[in-house]
Amino acid sequence: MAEEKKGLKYGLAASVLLNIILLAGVAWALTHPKVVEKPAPAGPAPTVTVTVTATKTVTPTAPAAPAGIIEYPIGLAIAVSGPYAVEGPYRRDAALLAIEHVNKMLEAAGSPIRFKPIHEDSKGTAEGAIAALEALAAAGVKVVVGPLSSKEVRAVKSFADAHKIVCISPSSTAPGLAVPDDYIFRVVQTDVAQAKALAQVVAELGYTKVAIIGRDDDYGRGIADMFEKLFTEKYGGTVKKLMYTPDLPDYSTEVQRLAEMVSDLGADEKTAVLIIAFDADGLNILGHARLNPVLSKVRWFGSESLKRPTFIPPKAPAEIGEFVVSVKLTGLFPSPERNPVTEFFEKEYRSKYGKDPTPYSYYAYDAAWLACLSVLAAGKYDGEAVKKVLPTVAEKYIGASGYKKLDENGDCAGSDYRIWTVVVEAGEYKFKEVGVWSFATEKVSFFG
Amino acid sequence: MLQLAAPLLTALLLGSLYTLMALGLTMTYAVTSIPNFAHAEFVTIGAYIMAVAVNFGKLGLVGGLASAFLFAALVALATDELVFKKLAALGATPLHLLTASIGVGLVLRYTLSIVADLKGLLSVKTRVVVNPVATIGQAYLTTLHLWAVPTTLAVVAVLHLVFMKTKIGKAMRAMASNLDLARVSGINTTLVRRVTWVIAGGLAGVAGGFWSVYSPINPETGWVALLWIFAASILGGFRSFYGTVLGGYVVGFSESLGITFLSRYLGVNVAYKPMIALLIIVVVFLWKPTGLAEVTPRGLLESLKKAVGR
Amino acid sequence: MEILKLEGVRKYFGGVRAVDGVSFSVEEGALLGIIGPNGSGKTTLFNVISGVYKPDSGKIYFMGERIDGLEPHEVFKKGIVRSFQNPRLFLGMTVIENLMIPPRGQIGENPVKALFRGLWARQERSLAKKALEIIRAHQLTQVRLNWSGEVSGGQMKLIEISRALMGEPKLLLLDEPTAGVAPKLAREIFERIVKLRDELGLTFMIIEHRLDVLFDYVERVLVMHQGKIICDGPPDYVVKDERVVDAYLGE
Amino acid sequence: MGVDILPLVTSIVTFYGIYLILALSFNIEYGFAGQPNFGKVFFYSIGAYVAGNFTANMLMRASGVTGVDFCSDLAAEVRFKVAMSKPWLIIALFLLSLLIAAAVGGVFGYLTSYPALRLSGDFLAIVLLAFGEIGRVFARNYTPLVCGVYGLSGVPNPLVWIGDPRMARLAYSAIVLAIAFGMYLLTERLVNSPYGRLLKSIRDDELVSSVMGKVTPRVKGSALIIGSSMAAVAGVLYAFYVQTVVADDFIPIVTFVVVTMVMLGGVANNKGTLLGAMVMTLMDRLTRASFLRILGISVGFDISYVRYIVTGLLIILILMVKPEGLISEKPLKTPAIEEAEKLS
Repeated sequence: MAEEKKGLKYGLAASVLLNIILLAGVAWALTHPKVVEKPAPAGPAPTVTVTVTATKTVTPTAPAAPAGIIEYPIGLAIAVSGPYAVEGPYRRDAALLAIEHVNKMLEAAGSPIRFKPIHEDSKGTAEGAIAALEALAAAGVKVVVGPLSSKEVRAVKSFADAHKIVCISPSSTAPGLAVPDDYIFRVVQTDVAQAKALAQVVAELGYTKVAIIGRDDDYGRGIADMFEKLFTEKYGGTVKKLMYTPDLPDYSTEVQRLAEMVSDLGADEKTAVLIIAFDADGLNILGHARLNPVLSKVRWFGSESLKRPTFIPPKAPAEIGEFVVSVKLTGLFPSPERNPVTEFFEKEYRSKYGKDPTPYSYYAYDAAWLACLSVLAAGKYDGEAVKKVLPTVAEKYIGASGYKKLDENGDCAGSDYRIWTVVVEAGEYKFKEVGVWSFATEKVSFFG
Repeated sequence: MLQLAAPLLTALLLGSLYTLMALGLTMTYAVTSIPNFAHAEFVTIGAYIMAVAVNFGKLGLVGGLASAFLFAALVALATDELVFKKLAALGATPLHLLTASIGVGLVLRYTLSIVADLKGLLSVKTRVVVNPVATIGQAYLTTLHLWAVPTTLAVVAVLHLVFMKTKIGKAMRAMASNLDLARVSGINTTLVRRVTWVIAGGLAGVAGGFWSVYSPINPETGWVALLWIFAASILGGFRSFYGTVLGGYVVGFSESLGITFLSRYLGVNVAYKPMIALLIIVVVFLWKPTGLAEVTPRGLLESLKKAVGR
Repeated sequence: MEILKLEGVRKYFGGVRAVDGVSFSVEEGALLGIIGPNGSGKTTLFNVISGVYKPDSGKIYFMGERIDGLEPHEVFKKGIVRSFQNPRLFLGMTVIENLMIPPRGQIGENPVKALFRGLWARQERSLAKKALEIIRAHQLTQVRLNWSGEVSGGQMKLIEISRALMGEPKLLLLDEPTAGVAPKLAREIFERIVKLRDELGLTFMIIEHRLDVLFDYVERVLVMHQGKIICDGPPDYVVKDERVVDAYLGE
Repeated sequence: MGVDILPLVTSIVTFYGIYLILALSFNIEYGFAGQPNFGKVFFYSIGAYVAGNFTANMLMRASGVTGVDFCSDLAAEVRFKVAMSKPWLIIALFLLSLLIAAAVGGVFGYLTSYPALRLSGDFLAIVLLAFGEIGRVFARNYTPLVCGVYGLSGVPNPLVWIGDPRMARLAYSAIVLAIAFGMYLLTERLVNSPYGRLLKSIRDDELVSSVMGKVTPRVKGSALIIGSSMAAVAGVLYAFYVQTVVADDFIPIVTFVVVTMVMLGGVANNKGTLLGAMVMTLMDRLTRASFLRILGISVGFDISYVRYIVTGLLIILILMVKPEGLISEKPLKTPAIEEAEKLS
């Protein structure tokens, strides 16, 4: 019966350990009603207007880190598995690059402050996101870049507010999450703006019938539903929707259905396709569509996520490039699209990781910069202070993804959208700006 | 009729690829009783090897497929030697083996993720252009059809000969039907086991290779396709070679035609598509666990006779 | 009084006629031996009677009631309990626990009542005492707390019989109760069976290969061959029957 | 930086509690009754759906606000406000959710006995795995349940009215732990009884069990009902903790984690389950970059993938080195054993 006693011991040990953890928590909570902060030494208060371009001049002759370095952690709650297995690592790398750049700047300035990234895989699920935030919070993290998707952001919102942890999501676009005075900031416009602009561009180009093929997740549904509503109600158009389950191995059947829907709509010069997809599904769909006579005949529009190097050669196969050019794939991108920071970011990203950044990587880079700059501007590592100062910092910041002025909800204030299409110039595939949608006037104007 | 051509041609191609993937799963289950969830990773590994060999190694289609076969076969063999064989020797039940295969899958998938992440290969496609060679209405027959379908049929034919004519093939069949009997009747079970894993992994690798021509791949490609692989294998009876061949095509056809009809005539949301493969698994297991394995021309004839006689 | 009656019972497996039109009846309190070469259908007969297999045709009466086609647990409830040729013990349990499975009407087998020990503890203890008595009678006391897989082959057979007895049977079907048991113990087992029959009035049907032992104890023997009963009578009658000799020689 | 251990404690305690219930339920079904319910995540999700849908609907009704889209974030805000102002309402809804979910879970568990009658072992496991996925695909498409792909947010912490959200979380985690330990004690009582013995008899040899008079389909059904009810309760606790219910979160990997916990701890052994769930939960929380930082350890690479590889290796190692789990199976503690032990 010694065995049984041992078993009992294990069981007891387990429950005792658990209770100790719980009691420790209670004790902690009672004795530390508020987390005690070490007063942060006054670093050289950087002018907030310092933009990323400043790092260009930083020489990498790193002197030995002086004693008395103060390290502030920046949490990266970025999913790198599950639905974000492909896309997540790009954004994580962009955020890491931003923090590296900030540190170089601080080092050059002789500041004792350094930022230390802590990455947690939020798995693209609510449970994963909350677990990631809890872990980061325990490590004393007060500023987090992420989570990525709106459903993850929803899951962590009350936690972030309760623990005064600033979360800067590089890619959550659900309109409903626009809540004033919370700890959630989003550096990308909500779906409403994009859907509004898309509907108008499609309508003004003379299309009255649109077949949508889109991911059936919060991103795809968000844009598709909003587009459908605006396009039918405001412009009197016809919309057919085909929403597919993400993460399937193949979408050929869906593409055939899409072709049938397009045929039903007439497949004429008034009919267009709108695709809302990520990399793996998008390439698969385009690969099938290019072989389809009906789908090759009509005009294609794409969501912002289609403006990735993945979709044009040399990253994409040449045949896909030919297809997107022949169907004049057109989409939007928040402007200003390019600036020196964009160029700098792309160059650095490419040279460090040997790959091209994805569109949301630009936002992740900016989110991380904003996180660091806000801590510096706040002068202390404190969520409440960072939250207060962040909108001001953002207003004066121009990053890889353009102006980052935030609205009263802490979301990227609406900006103009540039209209892009794919062209071949001197044998090279390029996304070319062909027009602009003005946020202020809600007017579309095409160049040339 | 023209409207049917598109889903049918799709089904032909997908059916071939599912068959190639599922054959290995069936073989390892028949011979070693492992419902191998890590089979998915052999597909992914093959896909990656193909993409790397063709895009960077300039090996060409055949060379790429050969290296995909070789590499996936080696990984499959290694997993068996290092994990499954030892567990089987310890007397693990199929359920334990299933659980172990989930563990093996995690190790392989995320090891591959690390490599792909470091090398900037999280999403990659083999650079071989797929072109239409003939169109029927909206449907198109592509060059990939011309490679993948005959390859699959050739594999089936070769395996058929192996099972029927060669010593090792007969030994495999013997082991599949009764392991203990095979052992006492002097069959080199270790060798047969190894050959089985090499073929199973290799075929999965080839299927993955084709897949990377068909569509861009990432470290989760195989895992995502696992449902369909299992559906094909289970529909075939889970232990039957010929059943699996049939199962692969039936899964391809029923999914492609099924969702097309449901969506076109009943307005069912296309997002329900994965339900078809899932329902195949559930219904076959509950209704007829032998799947299509018992469906032979003679059997069909007899049941027809019975029906008429009644 | 007839306790069991079979009329034209058939059980085929594909082309194999395992039980091929068997009819006989058993008197209450009988000690009936069933012999026959391997594959003659003895175990299948037990399986058909105990409800493990449904007969293809024919009728089975137990104490005047039709029992063919009943589920095994229903047959058990009528009072027929069986043992198995190769001991099929519950290997994840101790010996005593194995014996605690068959008793009828255990209150604690209801998941809700199981939560309230007071409801069933008394019943359990009295059943356990009975089980321990049977254990003692079969000289299993030493191993009562062993895992049932960790006892000798002979002990396994004894546990099988003990477990069957715990089911309060009226009719016991024992499939080779002495296989793999030392000759001395084999005789002890049969002596106990006779004693049980005499004291409790139980009826036994025993499949046995050790004819020498069997014939010393049973009053009647059924001989099966190729699914049919080829001879039925007292042991000394059966041994003289030519068909029986042929059947065994042909084996 | 100030290390703030509280969220980690809350996190570990809550998820330990939730997964302990899941693991106990799997142990009843698989460890004792031999039915590998690989559709565990499905029953877990049922609890979360019931809790989410019921609570959200009731709170909306209590708020008197109409014309607001049930799935919108605005509705979520409304629900939080109601929960803040009506403590008794939210507590009652929480308790009711537990009851309803247990009942609904039980009904679905009963339906599971249909495949369990026809199949066993790996086949049953695969079918139930497919069942779980069918449930997920359905739920993500059927919007009225939990708002489809968007997910349903605004299932308030039942203790949200405490005011200090940190304390509310901590208190809630204590409730989860208490319920989990209650479940543990109940499970111990349940299985250390003739019923537990009955379950084991079916696991060990179903045919013999039925020959010994047991109505095995009914017993299997009862085990699946109990297990599924428990899983649904865990789902309710999850929904009220994470406060968001998304169909796409209920993926097979959750089941695999539960299976690993039971296999690691030792099947048919609730103490083992206690330990297995503990090891897996701690391993998940303590192998993170954040925790390593608390200890002052800094790793030079992204350990996210490595954690999954380690989990995979752990599964393989347990099965190879200690197939019976960390704590091996013991005889059930019934009066019969006591009587047998008395004899000496």
